[in-house]
Parts: sequence; structure tokens; C-alpha cells
Amino acid sequence: MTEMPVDRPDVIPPSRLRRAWDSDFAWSFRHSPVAMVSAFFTALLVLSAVFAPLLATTNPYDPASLNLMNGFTAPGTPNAFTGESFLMGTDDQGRDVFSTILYGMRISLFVGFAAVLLAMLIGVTLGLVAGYRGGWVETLIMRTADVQLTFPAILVAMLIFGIAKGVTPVEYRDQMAIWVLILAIGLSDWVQFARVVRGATLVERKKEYVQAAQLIGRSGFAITFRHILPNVLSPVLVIATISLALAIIAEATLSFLGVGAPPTQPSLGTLIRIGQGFLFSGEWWILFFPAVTLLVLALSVNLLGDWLRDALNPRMR
Amino acid sequence: MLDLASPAPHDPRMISFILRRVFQSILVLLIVGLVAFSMFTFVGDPIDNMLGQERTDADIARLRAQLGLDQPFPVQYFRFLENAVQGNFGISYRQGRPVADILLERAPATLELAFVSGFLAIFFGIVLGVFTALRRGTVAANAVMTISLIGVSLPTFLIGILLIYVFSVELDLLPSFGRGDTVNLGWWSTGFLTWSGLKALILPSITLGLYQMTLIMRLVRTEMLEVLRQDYIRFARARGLRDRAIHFRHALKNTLVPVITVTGLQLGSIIAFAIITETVFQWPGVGLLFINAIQFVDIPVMAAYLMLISVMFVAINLIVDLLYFAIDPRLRT
Amino acid sequence: MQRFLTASAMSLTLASAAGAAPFSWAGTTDPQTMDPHAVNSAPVLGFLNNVYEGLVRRGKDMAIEPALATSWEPIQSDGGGWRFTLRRGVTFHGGEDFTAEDVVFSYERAASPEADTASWFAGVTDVIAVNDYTVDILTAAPNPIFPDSIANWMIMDAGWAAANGAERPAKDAENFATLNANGTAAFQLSERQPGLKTVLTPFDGWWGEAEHNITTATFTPIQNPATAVAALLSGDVDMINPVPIQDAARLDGRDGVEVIRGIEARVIMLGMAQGADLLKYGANEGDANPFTNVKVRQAVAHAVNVPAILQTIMRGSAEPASQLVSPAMRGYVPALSARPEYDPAKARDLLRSAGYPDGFGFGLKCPNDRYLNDEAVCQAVVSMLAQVGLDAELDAMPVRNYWPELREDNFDMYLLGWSPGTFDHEHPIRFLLATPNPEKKLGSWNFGDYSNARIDTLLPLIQSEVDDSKRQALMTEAVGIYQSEQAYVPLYVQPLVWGARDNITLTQRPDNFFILRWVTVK
Amino acid sequence: MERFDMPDTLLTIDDLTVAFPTRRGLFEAVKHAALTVEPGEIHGLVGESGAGKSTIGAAIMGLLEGNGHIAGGTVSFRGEQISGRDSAAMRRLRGKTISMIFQDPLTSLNPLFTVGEQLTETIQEHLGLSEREAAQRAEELLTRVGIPDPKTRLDQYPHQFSGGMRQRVVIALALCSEPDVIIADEPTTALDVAIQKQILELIRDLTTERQVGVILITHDMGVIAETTDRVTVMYMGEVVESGPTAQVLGHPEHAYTKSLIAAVPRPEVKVRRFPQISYGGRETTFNIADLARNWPTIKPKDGPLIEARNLTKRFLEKGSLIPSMRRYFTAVDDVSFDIQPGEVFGLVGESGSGKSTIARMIAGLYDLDEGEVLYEGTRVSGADAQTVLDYRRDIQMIFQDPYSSLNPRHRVDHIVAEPALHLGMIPKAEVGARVAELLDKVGLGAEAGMKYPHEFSGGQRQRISIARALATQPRFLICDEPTSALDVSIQAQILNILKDLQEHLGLTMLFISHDLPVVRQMCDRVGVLKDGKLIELAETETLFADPQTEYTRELLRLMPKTDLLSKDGLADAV
Repeated sequence: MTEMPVDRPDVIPPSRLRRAWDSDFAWSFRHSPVAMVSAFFTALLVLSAVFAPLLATTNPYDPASLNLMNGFTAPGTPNAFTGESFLMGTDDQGRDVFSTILYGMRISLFVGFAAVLLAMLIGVTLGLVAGYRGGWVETLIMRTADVQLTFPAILVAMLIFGIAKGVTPVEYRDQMAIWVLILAIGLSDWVQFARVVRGATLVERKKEYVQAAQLIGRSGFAITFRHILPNVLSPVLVIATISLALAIIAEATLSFLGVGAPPTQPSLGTLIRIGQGFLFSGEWWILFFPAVTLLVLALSVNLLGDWLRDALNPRMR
Repeated sequence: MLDLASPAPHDPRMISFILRRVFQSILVLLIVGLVAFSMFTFVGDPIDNMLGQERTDADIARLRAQLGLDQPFPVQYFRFLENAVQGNFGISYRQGRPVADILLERAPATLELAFVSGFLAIFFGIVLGVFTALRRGTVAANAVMTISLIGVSLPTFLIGILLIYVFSVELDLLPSFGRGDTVNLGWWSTGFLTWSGLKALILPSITLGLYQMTLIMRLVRTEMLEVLRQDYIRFARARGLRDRAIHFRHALKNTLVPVITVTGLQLGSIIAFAIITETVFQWPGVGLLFINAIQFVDIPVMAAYLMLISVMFVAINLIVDLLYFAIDPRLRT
Repeated sequence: MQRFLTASAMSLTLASAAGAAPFSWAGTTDPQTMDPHAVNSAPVLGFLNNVYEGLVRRGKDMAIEPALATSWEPIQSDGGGWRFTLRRGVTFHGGEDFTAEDVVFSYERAASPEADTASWFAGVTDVIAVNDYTVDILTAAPNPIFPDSIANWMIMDAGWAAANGAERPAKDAENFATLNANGTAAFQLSERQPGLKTVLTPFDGWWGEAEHNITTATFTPIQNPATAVAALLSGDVDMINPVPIQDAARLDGRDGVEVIRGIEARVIMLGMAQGADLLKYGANEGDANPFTNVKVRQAVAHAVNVPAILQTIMRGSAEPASQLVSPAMRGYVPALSARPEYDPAKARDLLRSAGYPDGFGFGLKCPNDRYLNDEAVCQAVVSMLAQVGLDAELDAMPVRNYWPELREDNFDMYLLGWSPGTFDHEHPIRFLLATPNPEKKLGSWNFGDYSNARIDTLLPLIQSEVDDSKRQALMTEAVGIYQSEQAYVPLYVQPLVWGARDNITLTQRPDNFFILRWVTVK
Repeated sequence: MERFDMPDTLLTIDDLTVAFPTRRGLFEAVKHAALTVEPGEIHGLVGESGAGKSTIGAAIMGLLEGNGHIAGGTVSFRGEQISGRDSAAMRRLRGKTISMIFQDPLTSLNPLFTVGEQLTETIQEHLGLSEREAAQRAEELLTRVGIPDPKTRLDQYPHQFSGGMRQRVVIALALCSEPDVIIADEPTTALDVAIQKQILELIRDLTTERQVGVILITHDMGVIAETTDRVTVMYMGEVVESGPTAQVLGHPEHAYTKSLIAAVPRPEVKVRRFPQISYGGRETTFNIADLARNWPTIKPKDGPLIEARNLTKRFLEKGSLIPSMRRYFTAVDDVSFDIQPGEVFGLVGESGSGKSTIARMIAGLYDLDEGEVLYEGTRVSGADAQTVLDYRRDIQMIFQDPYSSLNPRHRVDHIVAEPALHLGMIPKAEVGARVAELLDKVGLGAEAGMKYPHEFSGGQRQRISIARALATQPRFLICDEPTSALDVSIQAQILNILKDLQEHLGLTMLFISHDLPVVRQMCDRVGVLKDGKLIELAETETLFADPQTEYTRELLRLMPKTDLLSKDGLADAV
């Protein structure tokens, strides 16, 4: 719209940082309070998860450090037996809820990120291949995707969980649980990536830069991954953000169904599962703090995804 | 040669398209079924649940052989399919009754719940989606958008528990579990015809529908904004059509085309998500049946449930395809 | 014994029949069948006790009392046996008369290979109808506790079963008796929707005198404990079993509801692999198995802070256990009621003298849906053991995976709960302590392969000793052995916590059976 | 500017300024523009992209996008100010008084409603007729805009109409409410030249017949010359010149108008170079002479460089599992031609005639269903890897769309270097220098390599494309509509570059275009394509002077006439 009829004289390019700060993307961020607030909370939570060992008052994963008599201490009030006091109280095992949340968030975020990465890897690859190759390959991939999409994610996850539990040697099950969670969520979540990437690839494939690459005999592999892939990443980024929130929730749900992280190394979801058992018994803090953390985390990530969707869609501006 | 290629009143293209889809879906579902069946081996061992505390190893071996559990799972799967084709889904290990009967008893509860939550999700999803699209950027729209996100930022089971806590325990307004009183219409038991049945539907259907509603709402909003940017909307404005006609006739119909696919698939996952809602609300549907079946390793029930879900999905996919043909003239010619 | 007596005495005083009312209750599991012989599980037998009756039954104090038999006496013959005199004038819900023929039929049915209850009759050689109201049950060897062991053997009408093709219980096919019932008890089945709802109504023709004032009784299975609590609080049901322990205190404080506490017959204990040569899990996987050393087992016993578990996880509702049965059981030895005190220093000393000054790592298996707060208890045990240097790797799983795992010996240590079906100390000795012997059906739940020749000798003596004081002496010796060898580490007796609306009066029996005829609604 | 409104002046725009707030400040898309429209008059609004002409149209309708608003001046209808009215008032005005036709008939119609539904809806909205009367009127309107069998057509959906027919429907829709003013925004840009002619004639006839006033927004001088009564020339939001069409085009006064007119390719005369527009921007240099010094001189073999023999390409139209059920569409049908070394060979035809398909077949992007392509006598279609590689090293291509032909996620130096690197034509160490040199030579400066494509304008991007093509020092260059997406002044620059390439480097070219005047300027020989068949092939001069087929004669007849345009600046004419 603002194209000049005559080529503009070149200006000296400003520094990379300056340009990034100046870009429409950054500008839209700086002018969206919601985006900034949610980015703040996301960063805060992610950082506190990463630095959990420094921030946490105890290591809830070290059984030797726990004192069962500290169990069910209310937030801020000293325990009747031990006299110890905890910011967010303790759970049934006498674990400090605050520390457990920090460590639990680590697991939730790790599972979330890894699962999304896995889903992205599978989905983007299959989507690219389907979109670029077309033909029966596309039919096969997309039909599988359809069935997968209609096949409830929880069922898929439970199925994978069941199989993995069966084939894993017993002694590795505890460590495996987290990887199985990642696999389960990742495998049930790839479809939307594949669909979006395929759609975008179909559009990109017809563009002339692809033909320019074909003209010089670049391989299909190089064209899909070097040329097309970078151009289909914006919607992928949006989906990845939303998926991250979904994966964290999915992890919680799977934990609720009893196929999640082990209680000795609780994730946020496991904490909520444990905590919901104390909803009627008056120990509200065991449920409340993890639930609020999960809500804030998922909400921030979702809001960030919302903003990204708008900011990355050029027509939305 | 048969004159199949010429345009017929019912386009053979549509029929062959649908047939192809059904065929493909069934094929993939059979494979998924096989994988699922192989899972049953790992869910646990039904034997301990079927025999009491005083069982012996010989009892275990005998029952195992009797149930065919000593066979490799492809054999078990094939036998299951063979029987299923003849309408025989076997006998529940736990209840000792034909699985088909059990499913038929339980299906109405799940279907009614899915129907109500699907309706809520679609209705409010579309209404709020249109609202947030048309009022984009206003405080009200932003509030709806943000609040709706809470629906996808908390796990379903927690929302259910919180709803029970607030509306059943603290306020004592709505029942905390179950379907209330039901009325039998033939083999179909319905909760629609009694006051307590309707009251019992409220919390579970909100719990189940909230997530889908949020998704549909956001999808409708995105699509609507996209459609509102189209030339034909600008042209409609240029012709002086009223906003109402433009928004609710021209824009909405175009918005619904992509929404239908996703919504169709979402309705499918409502039935799947019902597992969790039914567990929380003790809703006597097939989802609860499935969870119980897992707990007791009731393999015939699990297998039949997966088949039922699969068939439902094929059907939903088919309906979505047909709707597509109905709504989009470009596919018809 | 005294504990539940006081509980039931209290509820008795409150009982006063004032007007009739409907009653509804909820439990975790639905009785999977209405056939009293098809499945030997507590939910089924407990429920069907309201519909069917046996020759004998248990009273509010668990004591055996006459039911369909008015009296019984041992037969002095070669092997042994008991003669039962049947009650006259009893009719089934369908109107059929109750006779000796029904008892013989019910024996054949319940002892058939298709039945799950066959093991109750392992020692029975024959059942003979002497006349219409006398039945002889002959056993291979004298069995002093036989009447105690058949309290859950329910009598079904022979004619009804034959007419409906239900002569044998069915496991892999549907059967008329799966959905229908025809017993003699105070309540009859009027509606059955498996997994949804089961409705009972009082049987007018019952031989006994009704203590209850219920018009209809509706049972709904509610799997999720929180949902059940919500249902009770909102008045959707009148009674729930169980109340999650952690909610009990809160429920106490609520208007309109009441918590009924008692102790169950079930003892929760830790088992250890004693027959295995090597450790199977954890940091010391593949090393020699320390649990073969009694000092190590004793160290475990001293390391676990049972009072703390009872204080927090069990909320003070449970009692510590020193033996494999609770004090309420027959054969309990009051003299040996002391359990190893919590003493981490002593535990460390024991480990040091056993040659493990730095402790060792191993695997602990635990169910997560079998016993009250089982997983939390295991977690607590892990952290307590860690404090003496025992590094347990916890693997908690649903019970459907748990038993196969134990059967395959995939554990170093495990959690087990045991409730003696006969309410007798002999039961756990037979199942948990006897050297495993599949042919003699001994030690079938002795996963850790504990073996002691004296125990194996004592068991048959206990089984056939008719004299109570001699029997108790034998029992005392057995207990002394398994306590000193620390065959198991008994932790506590599982509590029973029920919740009811405060207008309900009921009796809680330690076997966790909910008997409707003791319920009154105000 | 002083202005005396005649009493029956329909539309008066006075001192109109339209502003869009952006984060870099207020952007004024239209600055102090003024124009009037009389009944029965077509007023042309011409300018290049970004001139603000469409914004004026939208401002009149009150349909400014986003947060655009009228920042100054007025729009009046029959002397009454309409700008600044509330949205309800504007809506009553729209359609009823002022109607609009958009560029793309494909997207202007709602795909989910029948043409009849859309017509009757609009008619009922404005004329308050009954359903039956409205349908009757809709049928009359379709007849009037020249759609045969209107009764059946009413029940059809937009996708069942061809492009030209659809634009007629759009016009019918714009006429529904019997408006007094019609704003036609590039109404024929998306159409083939034959259809364009018909549509313009239809608009002309309707204008006279109904005495409506029309604002015709276009970038095409030919359309202005042929259709309009008066013309307003815009440049960067400002009106630079306005007046009767013949006067403005024949005797432009403003420097911009002059340069714009000079840049228009003329079908009747071939120029050696296009005069450069020197208004408002700098003259960009292009130093082909330097490039020629390092250019490898290969003496061509005797005979044609490229031989296309019996090229045939079919596309699957309807798939089926059963081969006999499949239906194909023949895009290229038995086409043969030669291209001599050093020659510029043109292919012309309407959209869908197969010209781009042929270009892609020769470039090796499409497999051939039949026929073969020979390069210097060697068969390269379906040949072994080495032959294909050699061929690829010798050919390059310039694409139509400068926005899609450069990968937006790659840096410009990477884009330019890729072909040469991949084909192994320059050592890695020299790539940087070569890219910098090329970018400098095409007039972008070496530092352009550090940027991404989106930082460049369309013309600059097309220069990057050229730099990329030159990096491998090709002998044969395929130009697929290289300027059809560009403004006329940029087109002149790019065509000049191509002319230079041919002249200094002796490049052989295949030049694909739908635009006959451009072909006339560029090509030595021309082939005319119709429905995938090559129907005529001749020297350019011969073809324009003495077309042999009826189709070619028709194409030439339909070209917008440029007789009116000033001949100033065409000094270089051969």
C-alpha cells in the first residue's frame, strides 16, 4: 500500500537489536498490556521453575528431608508438633507446598515443552511432506491425522501410557513416567501442527521462490526444509504456544486419571490430583496454590498465544 | 459403459467421496483397534478381580485359558472382530452380562450429556464468537475472551469438582452426582422428562461443554474476522445492506464452513472427554463404564467401547462431510 | 473387641422406630453380581447379606448367631462335621418354603468349580439332608471354626434356580441369578441396574422381627470419594461408605451429617522378600538380599514411625497393629500386643550390626487404589526409611497391576492389607506365613516366601484343636515366632469411616458390611 | 484550486485529506484532493500504487479500512455534504445513491449465496419491492448487463460463472438500487483484454443511458484513454493534474504526468529504451557494460539454441481410482518452436492459454506428457543427470510476482548466491564478492545483501531476481511475465534492464506476456497461443503489421488505444 513508485534511496541499516525493537512485532507487544502482563507471568513462572533449587526452601524430592509430622500445616501458622512454619503450608507428606509447586512446575513445564517439541517435530515434518509431496503420501498422512484427531487425545495418551508401562522394565518405570507422558501428549497433539503446516505448505509450494529452487535442481528435501519450512513457522509458533498450555493441562488430566507423574516427584497436575482429595477436609491450600499456579501459567501462555496469533497475522494489524 | 461421469441429480462424486472416506476411516480404525487391543495386555490382569482371596494358581490358569487370555493378542483381536461382526461383543468379565446390553443401557446417558454440552458449546460458542468478532477490541469482548480462556486453562476435572463444591455443597442448588430420575422410552432412558433429570444435567454439561465452547468461540471469532475482511463483505456494505444482514447472513454463513469441520471433530472429543466428566459426576454413561472397565480389566467392555467410539467418529466425520456438501455449493458442482 | 461393642451399643440406644422412610446410600463399588456364589468379594457379599441369608450370621458384635439354622453341634465321627437344625416356617421372597433340600443345593452350587466360593468348602466331604429340617455337613478333619467360616454362605432356593436355569453360577455368560435374587433375608431385590442403582424393599414374609423402618433402600455406586462426600453433604444420599479419612474431621463439624468410625478387620503391613537371593530394584540392584537378615527386618520395623502415620495420614482414626490380625479377631494374643517402638537410632544400630552401616537401596511396591491412603502411607514409609539410610524406590500402581506384579516376585518390599475372612488368626497364618505349597493350598499370599518349620507344624494343630485354651496357647507360640522373626511389619489396623445424615441410625460392623435391617430413619 | 459547481454536479470532493494513524505517525494517504463528477460522465482517477486513488473511493463510500478517517475537506453529493455523517446515514446513502464495483469479481460475490439471492436482497433493501417483483427486476438487470439466459443464471452460484460474467453480475448488483454515482475500482484489472473491453463498453453505455456519474479508478493509461471523459492524475496522495482526458494525456503539463505517459509501452512504435521517470526519485543505475567485461563469451553452435518439439501437457481435472474415470485438461497441446541464439522470443496469449506452462516445461519444472526439449541440439527433457545439470547451469528464470519469487525468510545475499552455489558455478570463497558485485550492478548497492526481501519495493525485488538470475552467468533467460505485477514506471525500468542484458550480454530470452505492447517492445519473434495451441508464429513487426489469424487480429483490435497519449520523450523511437 505504501509502495513507492520510485525506488527509495537506501538508508543505513540500524543495528539488529534496534531493528528488532523497532519491528512491528515488538511494537505490537509494547502496546499490548495483556501481552506484557502475561509475558511477565510466564517468564516469572518459567524462571522460578528453572531456578527452583535456589528458590525452594526444601527439596521435596528428597524423602530423607521430609518430616511427616509437618503434614497438613496451614499456610503461615506454625505446626502444632514441630513448630515449623510454611509460606503456603504443607501437604499430607509434610512437604512444603511452595517448594513442591516450584519443583512440580519444573516437571510440568518440562513435560509441556518436550511434548510440544515432539508434537511439533512430528507434525511439522509430516505436514511439510504431505503438503509438498501430495498424492497418496498426503492422503495417508492426512487420513491418519483425521482419525487421530477424532480419536480422543486422552484415549491415545492412555493407550500409549498403557503400552509403554507394559514394555518398560519395571525398575525404570518411575523415570520413564515422565518420558511416557511426553510421548503420550506429543503423539496425541501432532495433528494440528500437521494440518496447519500442510495447509501453509500447499500455499507456499505454489509460490515462485519454490520454482526458483526447483529450477536449479534443489532436492525436494532441501526445498521443503530449507525453503518452505521457515515460511510456515509463524502459525506453528502460535499453535506451539497454545499447545504448551494444553500439554500442561493434559499432563494434569492424565495425572488425575492416575497415569501421570509419580507422587514422589509430583508435577503440578499430580499436586492438584492429590490436593483435590483435601478439598472437603479443610486443607484448601494443598489444592489452592497448585491450582492457582496452573491457572496463572496456562492463562498467561494462552493469552500470549492469543496475542501472537494476532501479531503474526499480517492482516490482523 | 455406464454413464457415471455425467452430472446426476445426486453427484456421484459426492457418493464416491463419502464411500472413500468411510472406507479409509474404517481401515485406519481397524489398525488403531489392533493397537488398542494390544494395550489391553498391559492394562493389568483381570484374573485377580475375578477370583477371590482364596484362589489358587491352578484356578488362575484355568480361568485364563477359559477366557482365551493365553492366546497372543492378534488372535484375541481377530476373534473379537469375528464376533463383533456378528453383533456379539462378548460377556463382561465383571458383570457377567453381554457387553452389548451394558453399552445399550449406558449409551443414552452419555449421548444425552454429549448432546446438551455439544448444544451449549455450539450455541454459546457461536454467539460469543460472533460477539467478540463484531465488538473486537471493546472492553466487553476482551473480557469475554480472557474469561473464556479460564475454561481451557484449568483441567476439566478440577472445574467439575469446583462446580460441585460451589453449587451442590455450599449453595445446595444442584445435585452433585448422577442423572436424577429417568424415564424409559423403550430401551432409551431419558433424563429430559423429569425435573431432577434436567437439574442433574446442568453441572456436568457445563463442565463438559466449557472447553469445547471456548474452542468454538475462538474459532468463530478468528474465522469471522477473516470473513469480515473479504471483498464480498465490503461489496455488501457498498451495496448498502444492513449490518444485521451482512453480519448474520453473509458473514456468519461463510464463517460456519470451516467452523463445521472443527466443531464436528470437537463433538467427537466431547464423547471422549465425557470419560473425565462422568467420573467426576458419577454420570452413569459409557465413559464411566470404560473407566470402571479399565479398573477391573474388563477387556470385552474396553474393546467394545473403543469400537463404539470409533463407529461414532466415522459417523460424525460423515455427517460433517455431508454438512459440508449442504452448506458449500462449490463442492456440489 | 471392646471398641466396636461400644460403638454399636451407642447406636442401639439411638434406635427408635418412628415412622417409615426411604433410604439411600452410596459405596465405592457396585456389587458386580446378584449371585451370592459367583464372586467372593466383600462388596458383593456385604450387599447380598441383606437379601440372602446363610445358616448362621454375624451379629452386631461379629459373633456367630443363628439364622436359617436354629442350632448346630459337632458330629462325633471319623473325620468330623457339624449337624445343623434348620429354622421352620421360613419362606423365600418368591414364596417357596425353605428346606434342607435348599441347603444341599446351595452347597452343591457354592462348592461347584464354577463358583468362586468353592474354597470355603475345601475340607467338606459331603452335605446330607437328614430330614427336611436337619442337615449334616461332613468334613475330612475336625474343624472347630467351621460355623464361623460359612457365615457368608448364602442359601438359594433350589426350585427357583432350576426353573430359571441358574443351577450353577456363571462367570462367562449371563445368568438369571446375575440380575435377580431370591433369598430369605429382610430385604428383597426390586430393581437392579448394574453400575447405576439397585433398589431393595422390605420383605413382609421375613421370619425375623424388623428393627428398621425403611420403605425402600436405594444403593448407588459413587466411585469418586469427593463426589460421594458432596452427595452426602448435599443430602443426595443418606449414607456413604467410606468417607475419605481426611474429610472425616470436617464432616464432623458439619451440621446434618455424622461420621461413624470404627476399626476394620484389615491389618496393613509391610512384606519383604525373604526367599530371594538378590535385590531386584534400586541402587543396590543385583546385590545380596539384606531382607533375609532378621536384623534388617527389625530395623525396618523400628524405622517406621507408625504413630506419625496414624496422626497425620490416618488422622487419628486408626489403631497401631502388632499382629497380623486386629484385637477383635478370634485368636488374637493380648499378651503380645506391643509393637516395635519408633526408634531410628536403634534401626541404624541394627543395620550397622547386620553389616549395612550406610544402608542400601531397594524397591518398594505399593498399590494406589486398594487400601485407604495406601500411596500416601508408602510415601511416608519411604521418607522414614530414608532417614535411617534405607533408600526405597517407590513404585505405586493400581491394584489391577499390583497382584500380577507380586505374584511374579517383582519386589523387594511391598505393602499388603489382610482381612481374615474367617475372623480368625488361623487365616493369616495359613495364607501369609505357611511355606508356600500350591498342592496343599498353603501360603498362597506369602509372596515374600517366609518360611519357618515350626509355624508349618503349628498350623494343622491350630486348625484341628477344638479346645479353646489349648488353641490359644498354640496361637501364642506362633505369634511369638513371627514377631521375633519380624516375618512382616504390621503397621496399623485400617479404620472404618462411614458418613451418614444425622437422622440415620445404623450399626457399623468391623467387616465393613452394611446391614440394612439395623438402619432407622428419623 | 477554485471551482464553480454546476447545479447538477453529482459529486464534489473538496480539499479531501484522508489519514491513517500508524505507529510512525499520521500517514496521509490522500492530501487535499479535489475532483467533481457530472451526470453521464466517466471521471478517470489514475496513478500508480500508493497514489491514494482507491482511498478516495473508499472515503467517498465511508468504507475506509481500519482506523482511517477523513482528516480534512468534504465530500458532497448534489451540493450536500455527505462526509462526516454517522454510519447509519452513510449506509442509507451507500448503494442507493453511490455504489461501487471492486476489482476482483471472484471475491466480490459471496460464494455461498446464489446470484439471485444476492440481487433480490439488495433490490428489496433499497426499493422495497416484493420478493417476486425483486426477482423480476433482478432478471431484467442480468439481461441488461448482457448475461444470457438470466432466469437459469439467477439460481446459480458465483463459482458457476466465468470471470467476465461475474463482473457483469457485480455491475448488476451495483445497479440494483439505481445509484447516481458508481465508483469502479480497477474493474477490469483481473480480466483478460477481450473481456476488459466488453466490460468497459458496458460501463460506458450504462453511464450514458442512465446518466450516472462514474469514477473509474485505474492504473492503466490505456483504459483511461479509451473510456474516460475527464481524468485526475494522482501521485503519492496528491492530485498532480486534472482535466479533460484528451488534454491531460495529449498535453501533460505536470512533470509526473509526462513521465508516466512516456513510460507506457506503445503498440504502434518500438523504442530502444524507455524514458526513465525522473520525478520524485533518483535515477537508478545499472551498469551492464561492467558486467559484460567478465561475461564468458561462448560461441553458439549453429542452429537454434532451444528447440521445443510437440510439447504437450495435461493436468488431472478429476481424479479417480479407476484410470478410465479420470478426466484431464490439456493445457499445452502439441506446441513446437525454435529459439535462435541471441534472440528474444515472445509468447503471448490470454490467461489459461498455456504460455506459462510452456515456460515451465522448457525450464524443466514440469514433466512433459509428450514432446521433447532440445538445447543446442541435445535432448534435455528426461535426460541423464549430467546433461540436466549442464542445462540448468545455462538457463535462468525471472518470475512474475516479485513478492513470491524471493523467499521471504532468506537474506538477499543468500537468495542471490543460492543458484550459483548449488550448481557449483563459483567457489564458495568468491560468493560474497560476486553477490556484492551483482547487487551493486543492478543498482541496489552491495549492502542490500544484508537485508530481507520485505525491506524492498516490488521493483527492487525484481532487480534482486535479476541479480539472482545473472549470478550463474546464464545463456538462456526465461522471463515469465516479469513486469505484469509492476507499476508502469517500474515496468519501464525493468524492461530497460532486460533490453540491456540482451544487448550487452547477448542473452537469449523466452519472454512470456499477455501484454501485446510490451511484447512489441521486447521481442524479435512472437508466438500466439490460444487454448494451449500455437496458432501463429511470426517476426514481431510482421505480426503487428499483418496478423494472419482472426484471433490475433482480434487481440490487436482489443488493445487499449494509446493514440491520445503524448509522444514526448519517445525520442529514442526506432
